[in-house]
Amino acid sequence: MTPKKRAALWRIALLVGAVGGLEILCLSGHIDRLTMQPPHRIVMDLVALLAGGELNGAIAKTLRNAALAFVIAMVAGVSFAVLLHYLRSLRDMLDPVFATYYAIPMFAFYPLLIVLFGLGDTPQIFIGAMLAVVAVIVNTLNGLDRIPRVLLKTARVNQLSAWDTARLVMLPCAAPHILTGAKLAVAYSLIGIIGAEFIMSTGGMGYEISFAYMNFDNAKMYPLILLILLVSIAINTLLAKWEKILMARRGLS
Amino acid sequence: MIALLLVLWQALAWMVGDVAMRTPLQTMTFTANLLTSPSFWPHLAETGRAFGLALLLAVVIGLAIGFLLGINRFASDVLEPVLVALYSIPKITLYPILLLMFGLGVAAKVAFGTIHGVIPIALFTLAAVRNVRPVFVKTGRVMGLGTGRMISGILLPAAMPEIFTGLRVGFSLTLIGTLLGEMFASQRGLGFMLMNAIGLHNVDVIMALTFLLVLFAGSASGLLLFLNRRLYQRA
Amino acid sequence: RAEDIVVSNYGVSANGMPFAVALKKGFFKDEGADVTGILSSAGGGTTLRNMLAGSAPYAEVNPNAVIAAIQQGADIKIVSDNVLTVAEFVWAVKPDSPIQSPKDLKGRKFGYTNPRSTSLALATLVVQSGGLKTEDVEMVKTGGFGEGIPALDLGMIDVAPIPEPLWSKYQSKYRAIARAADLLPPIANVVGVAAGGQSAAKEDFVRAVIRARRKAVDFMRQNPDEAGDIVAEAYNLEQDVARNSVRYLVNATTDGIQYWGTGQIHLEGLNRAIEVQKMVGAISGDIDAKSIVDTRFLPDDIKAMK
Amino acid sequence: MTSIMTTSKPITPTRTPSAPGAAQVSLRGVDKEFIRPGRSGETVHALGPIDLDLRRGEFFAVVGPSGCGKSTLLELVAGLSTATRGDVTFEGKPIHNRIPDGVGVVFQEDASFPWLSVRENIAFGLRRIKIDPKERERRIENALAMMGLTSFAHSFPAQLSGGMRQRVCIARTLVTEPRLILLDEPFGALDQQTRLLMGDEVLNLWRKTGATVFLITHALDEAAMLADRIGVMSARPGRLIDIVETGWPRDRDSRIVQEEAFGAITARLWRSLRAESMKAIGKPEVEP
Amino acid sequence: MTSIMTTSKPITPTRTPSAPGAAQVSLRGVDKEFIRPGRSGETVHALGPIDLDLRRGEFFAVVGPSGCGKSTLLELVAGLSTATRGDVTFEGKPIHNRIPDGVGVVFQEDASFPWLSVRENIAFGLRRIKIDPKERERRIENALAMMGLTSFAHSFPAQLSGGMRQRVCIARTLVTEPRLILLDEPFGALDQQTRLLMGDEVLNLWRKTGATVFLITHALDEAAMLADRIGVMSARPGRLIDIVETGWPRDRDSRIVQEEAFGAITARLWRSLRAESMKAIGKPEVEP
Ligand SMILES: Nc1ncnc2c1ncn2[C@@H]1O[C@H](COP(=O)(O)OP(=O)(O)OP(=O)(O)O)[C@@H](O)[C@H]1O
Ligand SMILES: Nc1ncnc2c1ncn2[C@@H]1O[C@H](COP(=O)(O)OP(=O)(O)OP(=O)(O)O)[C@@H](O)[C@H]1O
Ligand SMILES: [Mg+2]
Ligand SMILES: [Mg+2]
Repeated sequence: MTPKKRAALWRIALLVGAVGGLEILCLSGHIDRLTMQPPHRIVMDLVALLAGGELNGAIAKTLRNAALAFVIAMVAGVSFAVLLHYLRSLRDMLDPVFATYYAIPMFAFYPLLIVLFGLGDTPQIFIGAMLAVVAVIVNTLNGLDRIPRVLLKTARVNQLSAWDTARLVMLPCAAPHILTGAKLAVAYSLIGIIGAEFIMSTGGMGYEISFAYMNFDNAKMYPLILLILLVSIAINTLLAKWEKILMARRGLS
Repeated sequence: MIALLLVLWQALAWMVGDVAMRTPLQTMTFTANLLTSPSFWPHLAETGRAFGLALLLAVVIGLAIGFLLGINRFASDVLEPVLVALYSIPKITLYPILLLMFGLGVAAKVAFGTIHGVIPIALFTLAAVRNVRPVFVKTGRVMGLGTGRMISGILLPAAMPEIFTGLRVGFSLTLIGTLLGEMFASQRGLGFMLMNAIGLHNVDVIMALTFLLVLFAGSASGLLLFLNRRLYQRA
Repeated sequence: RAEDIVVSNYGVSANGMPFAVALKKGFFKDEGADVTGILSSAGGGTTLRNMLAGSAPYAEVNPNAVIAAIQQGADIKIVSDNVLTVAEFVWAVKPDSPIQSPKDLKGRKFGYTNPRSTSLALATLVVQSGGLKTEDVEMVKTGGFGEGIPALDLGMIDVAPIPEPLWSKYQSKYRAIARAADLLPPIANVVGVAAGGQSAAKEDFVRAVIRARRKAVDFMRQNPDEAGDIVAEAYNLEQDVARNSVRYLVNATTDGIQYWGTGQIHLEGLNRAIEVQKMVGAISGDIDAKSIVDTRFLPDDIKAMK
Repeated sequence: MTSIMTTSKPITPTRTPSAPGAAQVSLRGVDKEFIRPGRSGETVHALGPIDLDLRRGEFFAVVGPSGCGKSTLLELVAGLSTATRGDVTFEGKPIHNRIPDGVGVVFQEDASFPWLSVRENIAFGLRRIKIDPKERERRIENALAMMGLTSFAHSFPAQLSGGMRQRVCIARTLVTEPRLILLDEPFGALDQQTRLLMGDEVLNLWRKTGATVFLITHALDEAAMLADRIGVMSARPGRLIDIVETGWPRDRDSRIVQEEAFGAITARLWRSLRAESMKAIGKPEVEP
Repeated sequence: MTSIMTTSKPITPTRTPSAPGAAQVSLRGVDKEFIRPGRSGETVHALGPIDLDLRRGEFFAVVGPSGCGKSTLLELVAGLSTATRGDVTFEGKPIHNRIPDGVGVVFQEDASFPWLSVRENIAFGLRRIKIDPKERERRIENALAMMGLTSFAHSFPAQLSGGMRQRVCIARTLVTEPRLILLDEPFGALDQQTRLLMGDEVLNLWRKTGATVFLITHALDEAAMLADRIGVMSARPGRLIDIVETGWPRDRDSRIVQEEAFGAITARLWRSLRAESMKAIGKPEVEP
């Protein structure tokens, strides 16, 4: 058995152990029902919830908005990073901003965003995209910085236009880093959307969780939390798989 | 840079109008008022305490996890994917669970701040330790260094620049985590003030607090960035 | 014994104002309750969960959270009726708006905070009071009361719900088209809650808190301006806004019922609250209001339910 | 095999010469100065003045101490940068900050695109050239075959050794059928023995294509083994201080390393260079 | 300067020999196998069997094609790994996965610590050695002087050239006053000319300290110029296929490159190695 497989087995064992432990604690009453349901109940509730379909609207809204925020962040982030890559002085100016960025309580700007973007989903998508875009920019820049000079010289020797150089050499070369940015962007757009829903109470899964929490509706709260965990872990695992293929092809790690 | 930001801010304020924004000058005057009002300081102290504690915990636990996994290949094979998965989940959804565990008070805020900050610190440290060039480790072995000296003499300084990057990210996320904790449920603190201000649509307070937070995070982050650059310069 | 109490939306909503006064005037101490802090949380659920976790013997929350908790098997009871009406609600439009009363709402954009919230329930009642159905207006959610104000200002909604003390702050800028005090019947708004099976000392503490709060409500009625100044400090409000707010709420009576109650239980209002919450789907099932009330913490003169 | 002490000429120039007898590349009084980064206005004299003619079809190598301006010289000929003073011409036409058609370049560092397969990498070289698909295929297959890469066409660079990757880069240049091939220490990253063997392949290629080869190297043995003529450069600013004619036959290979004449050439190069090398590293540079 | 065709012995061994006449390092039937990563259980025979004796005070070089197990051999002697079969002894005592006192190692990659100044780097070598501060200072100053680093004592490695950084690593080893110095392609990353000049310094050092030097290199010229004896290794699994005695005088320097005998030695090495090298690169490895 290879070490990787052994590690995966251990990981699964660990996870099963943790869930099992929780199950025992819940069933034995060390954790009371009002605090948490036993894990098997959460799974059953989730199935019931999805089958019942009453929250499908909220789930769809959250996922749709997160997807939109992600796409916006990727497109804007990559283009902006390429721009910054060429504009050295602008970049020097923005560097400290990137470093501080995640400490800014984005949600405080919500009233302002309503003024700018109206009452629909746009302000939340904006928050999600704003959280995600910096991860994309920073990682893309990182990737662009690491393009070996010789590849750019090769582009010149092959008489590529600036557009072709960016499209055919720079972006593919920076792809692993952009993918790292994309992974973070998935996380951040979900965090942004759900956080906005949660704090600003504007519907969607985040709001449903906080509403369920307020109303002691554990039969909704835990399944929804589980669902969000599953969704974000699933997307990340998929991206990680893709990354692995890409990296393996390039002989990295 | 700062001038440009101020101009942008002013322009936006004019564009948006009084309902949702204040001009830089108004904000700064109000900030000065806030800073001189005695009722503000307990909030600041509360947040400061919670944040300081959360940051300390995040750094200590994060470094410990990072080093442990960085040195032990197998443990990191097992646990790194778990850390990455934890990093990517919207932690705010876990806040109800934390509240159930810690109750409404400082402990929950600290815990919330810590779980935001600890994972990036651990992940960066892990990567940093693992990326220490093997030849450095070999050099240490050739010199007959034990594990303790290997860590203090070689692994830590070699990994320092990257660990610092992790600390910077961890700093920001711990701060936002602490604030989010306060926004959702608490009785004191800047996050609490901010949430109340949003509830009461007190634009002055919203602007002043955001301004203060950005200023604080900005200068702290700038300081860390500066130190980081110094570290990298040598390498 | 030093204890915390938990008050939903303390520092934001008007319901918690008497606690600020009681704390400042030392009524708690006078009555023998050493209240060290007033915890606030955004919603009734959080408040209750904290109380249940043992960190506070007494909490002030909205009835539907209590009902939901009891339905989930929590051992709690309503021990005092704290806010008896929804008089803090005002629905406002921009001064130049053609809307004069709820009758003019047809086809307008009517703001509320979030799905299944009290503001939605009350909005429905307001629309109905204008002889319209909910389908006749466009209900728009804003996420919160604070956010409703810029939305109204920019014309994204035509009507915004503005509760006290927010209304006192903005009453010069907007025009009220409906006040809950005039339009809506008394609806239990916020109640006091205690967990079952507490120690005798804690039970005494709960009694003392209820007495102190009653004293504070009396005091506010007598000295609205001084009370306003205390609130201004606790809520981080301008003085005249807070005074205005206290004065307004002290004087607002609905069918002869005060906004801040003494603690005495008003069953009718409680039942009405249950109905309203059922209407928006926040709670479900049959609830017998009597069975969730426990009057033994109330002073003797107000023990009887109304 | 014996070494013949006369300069061997290319036997069959396969492509049309522009003007018979004339130099293919010619540099006249070429100087290059760089503006020192960070400091205001200060310049570094990196190279020159250089006067040099490359004969059509010859194999010319340049050796010199590190930092003497070898790469700078190559970039001037490749049109990747412009001379501060002097003229550089290729087939009679001045080179102006743009690579002329008919010139191929291979760099020291690995320049294969890791995201493309070997075949796609090689096809990339044909992007700027308009030819019909059949001819395209033919050229790619040819280049693959010539560089011994046919069975690796669908591999990715990461799966190849360093030497193989350099062959990919050479093949990518070969598909354009260059009349002048510029090599900037193409095997500098490989170990000496692999390098000597790669030398065999370059010689082979040079014979088969009939192109002129301009090779930059810091390895005396590589220069001594491969080139018809070797230009020896001084420490910075690099000037040509010696030109050595090796007189090898055209069909040589790496076994000439074992010949006596080889030792003599290496010795002569080292005599010219030792002092320059010491100059180059004597005062260790503070710049990276 | 003329080459003397007898093996020159060290003139003054400065440290006490363990048993006069005995080999300082001796390998008997040494084999090394690795478990191939990723595949279950499969092993790679990397090295051996090797029988070799290093004489006290001699300069011994090993050349071999890439991947033949040279570094593996060095790591066995350095105690960084253990032989699968066979015995390795240093001064009569077996080496067991732990570096013996009196042995210093310099690696191919730059191992200077970028976070320490040159002086601190060198002092780092004395970490595990208990000596009084005065002696400490003396040794550090000595090492700085011997490697020509005195004026750079307070610089950081990033401010030095690659060659200078390798000197720092050598100095860090020298302060421990090793009786055996192991060098794994210490100048592999430098260009050929700088490498030849660095060779002068190693020779100097070898003469002054009287230590035994065991040098691994892939550069034939380096081996030919520096060593008393040269072991030639086959392609993997590496075995010694030839041992060449150079017969250089003890006080040689890089000018011997210009001598005829040098060419002859290089030629002999290349004859032994060419086929092995082709074997080594002939089937390009899929592993990294
Ligand atoms: N873009 C540049 N700006 C400033 N100085 C430069 C630039 N490029 C090269 N130089 C300087 O010009 C000199 C010659 O550089 P060049 O790279 O041509 O040397 P080289 O002979 O190729 O060296 P090496 O053997 O290391 O490849 C060096 O001292 C270098 O520092
Ligand atoms: N830890 C290891 N696990 C598996 N195989 C290894 C390991 N270390 C080395 N090898 C294999 O053993 C062989 C010899 O490796 P080694 O590094 O000793 O060669 P080398 O002669 O030093 O090569 P180079 O000239 O590239 O430095 C190689 O084929 C290598 O792939
Ligand atoms: Mg160069
Ligand atoms: Mg090696």
